[in-house]
Amino acid sequence: MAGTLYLFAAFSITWFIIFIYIFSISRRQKTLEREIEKISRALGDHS
Amino acid sequence: MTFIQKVWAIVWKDITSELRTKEMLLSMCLFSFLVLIVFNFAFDTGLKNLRENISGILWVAFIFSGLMGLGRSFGVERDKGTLYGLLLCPISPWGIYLGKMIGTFIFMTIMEIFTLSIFTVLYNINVIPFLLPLGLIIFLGTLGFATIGTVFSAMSATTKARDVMLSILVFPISAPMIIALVKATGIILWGGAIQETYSWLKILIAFDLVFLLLAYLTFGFIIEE
Amino acid sequence: MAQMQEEDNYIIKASGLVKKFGFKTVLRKIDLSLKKGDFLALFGPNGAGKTTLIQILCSLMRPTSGNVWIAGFDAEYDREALHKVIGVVSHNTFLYNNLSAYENLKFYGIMYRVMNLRERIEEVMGLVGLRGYMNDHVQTFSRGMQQRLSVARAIIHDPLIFFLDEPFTGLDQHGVEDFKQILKKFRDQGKTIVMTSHDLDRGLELCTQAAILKSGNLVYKEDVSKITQDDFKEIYFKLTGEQTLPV
Amino acid sequence: MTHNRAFLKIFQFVTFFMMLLALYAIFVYAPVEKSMGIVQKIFYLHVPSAFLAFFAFFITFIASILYLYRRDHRWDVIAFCSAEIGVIFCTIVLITGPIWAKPIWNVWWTWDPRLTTTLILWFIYVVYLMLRSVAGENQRSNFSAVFGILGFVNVPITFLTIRLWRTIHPLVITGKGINISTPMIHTLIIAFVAFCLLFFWLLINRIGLEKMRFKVEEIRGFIEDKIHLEHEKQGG
Repeated sequence: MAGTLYLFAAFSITWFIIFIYIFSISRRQKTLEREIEKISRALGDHS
Repeated sequence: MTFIQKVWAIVWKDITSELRTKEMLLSMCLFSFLVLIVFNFAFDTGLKNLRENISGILWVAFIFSGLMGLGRSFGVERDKGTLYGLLLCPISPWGIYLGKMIGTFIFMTIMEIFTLSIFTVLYNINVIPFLLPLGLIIFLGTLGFATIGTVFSAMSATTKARDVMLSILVFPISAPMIIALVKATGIILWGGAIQETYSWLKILIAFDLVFLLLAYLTFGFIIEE
Repeated sequence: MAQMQEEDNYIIKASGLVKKFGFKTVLRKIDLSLKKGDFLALFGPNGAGKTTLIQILCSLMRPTSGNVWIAGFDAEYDREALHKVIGVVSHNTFLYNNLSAYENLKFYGIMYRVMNLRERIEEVMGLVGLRGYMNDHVQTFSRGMQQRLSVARAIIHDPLIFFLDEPFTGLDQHGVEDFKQILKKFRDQGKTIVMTSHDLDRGLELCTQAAILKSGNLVYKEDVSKITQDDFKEIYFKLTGEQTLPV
Repeated sequence: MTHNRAFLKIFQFVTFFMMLLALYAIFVYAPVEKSMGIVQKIFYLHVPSAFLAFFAFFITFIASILYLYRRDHRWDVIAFCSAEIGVIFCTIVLITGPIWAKPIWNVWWTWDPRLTTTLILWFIYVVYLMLRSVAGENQRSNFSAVFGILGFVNVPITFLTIRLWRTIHPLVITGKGINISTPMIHTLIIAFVAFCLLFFWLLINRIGLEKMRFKVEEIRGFIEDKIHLEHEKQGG
């Protein structure tokens, strides 16, 4: 039974780390996309 | 031969400059002295197993005070603005590296001689009979430490949080060297023959050569802006 | 082919110099060529990129793109040879405080492989008027004396080309006059000089060419003989948008 | 552009599918190992992660050399992104290892050569990432490339030294030398492929992100330039 607990801990921590990383990448990507949008809108207004 | 003259000029000006104030040498020696004392409190001297830790204590003292010297090697040049003067000289980056490295090596050696004599008295270990093998190990260790340390000193001199950066750059890379040094020194202080340390000495020599070669190849990239 | 021959006459030639720090552009496509004996004064407001330009010209810094040739040496590949023919004076003296004046010059003399070093040191110390201070430590020197010693350091190997980055900074009136005398001597000897300065009056007095650097662009370059000082000042204010003389 | 997007979508789907397949293989297909029990299944996470961490640092090493040789900032970006993902996988190795070791060896940690080397490896690349954040923009790429090279060359020396220092722990040999059955090998291969796909998917995305950041900064610099020039015109 203890074995299952260890197994569960190992898998959940691994997936947790990977998902946090993927999440951080996608969040940064979103921020940049928003920025690009802002810039292109500003340029559109300008011209 | 002019190359050697130029390298020697860098060493000479570092040493002359340091001997005028003795700031760095004094603080290095004092610091290693303190490390010896603190470890004496930390590991009770009365205990029999002290001998096992003793080579570790010695190298902690050497390396920590060596770091002080390293930090100043390029740090001072940077602060006083003489670094550009040095870089403007018609000498290859490798020459600047060698000059700085030899200077650090000499300062560390002076500090180590001082520390070793204090160590003999405080820890009641007569190092005289082992002086030759011990000297060889310390030479190789100091050379390796100065080799990688000078590279990282030049790197950290331009970064933020200079001193912290220097130690965290140096320690992971010098891990194998530290293990080999502590082990080899332990064997010698235990009264072992030099033959027993051969495998460690091989690692030390390999470490020194590999990193000297890498420093030769990469130092130019570190000092260019 | 004609262009090649023309190039040969230039002792300093920089083409298409661009320097970026990260994404911040400091120099934008700068072309600069100087003939032997030219004395160029570079003016410009703070942050225009004067120091960066000088640092790239004396190959202390690598340009993001573009090339520099000094006296025929490519700054990227012949750094050592290039460093032998240039002397640099900046507001930073490059002197070691704990060493004496003589020891400082000796150090640099060895680095530049100067022959008959002892006599040469005495000569340059006389030139900058410090002959009596040979064995004094640099830290006891006043700012003006340090700057003079810095000049002595820069000329120890008798360079062909001088780069001067704000050389007047921290000098007193007397020091400035002496320094101008030294510069005049170099100019008359036919050395090539590039100087950056804040100070329009002092700069214009000596130079043969004047240029204005504005936010990384070389916006103006002209022979001094073709323009009066007042006209130049007017142009300077117009181009840089500054209201007063820079301090 | 659209071609790339489509490729990425397919790649993402395949990765996801392989991950699910790997999970199925690990929990359903692979039998429970006799001597260690169910804990042995951590092995399927641990080994591919260890390999990929090492592989990632190797990429950093090669890209660093190429950067210094070619001075093309794309190599620098690859070195950086690979090091970051390597640290992620190395962290997974260092966490799953002790979790496996505790029930099997009854200790969380031993100073076995493999373990110690991995720990030092992790440190080196954490320092690598730190160096990038503190170094000036002008020198960041050069510094990190040099450190990436020194750090990687250091790894075999460290391993040899520590092996000499701590003779190989007998438990590791029993741990590695278990008689692996065919379904276990199949599972390991599937997990391996899945993790490799995950790694490359992360790497592509991370590099894409870095490129995008470059683009945005470039545009920003360009606009600032324009504003500057316009201002200049008005001034003059």
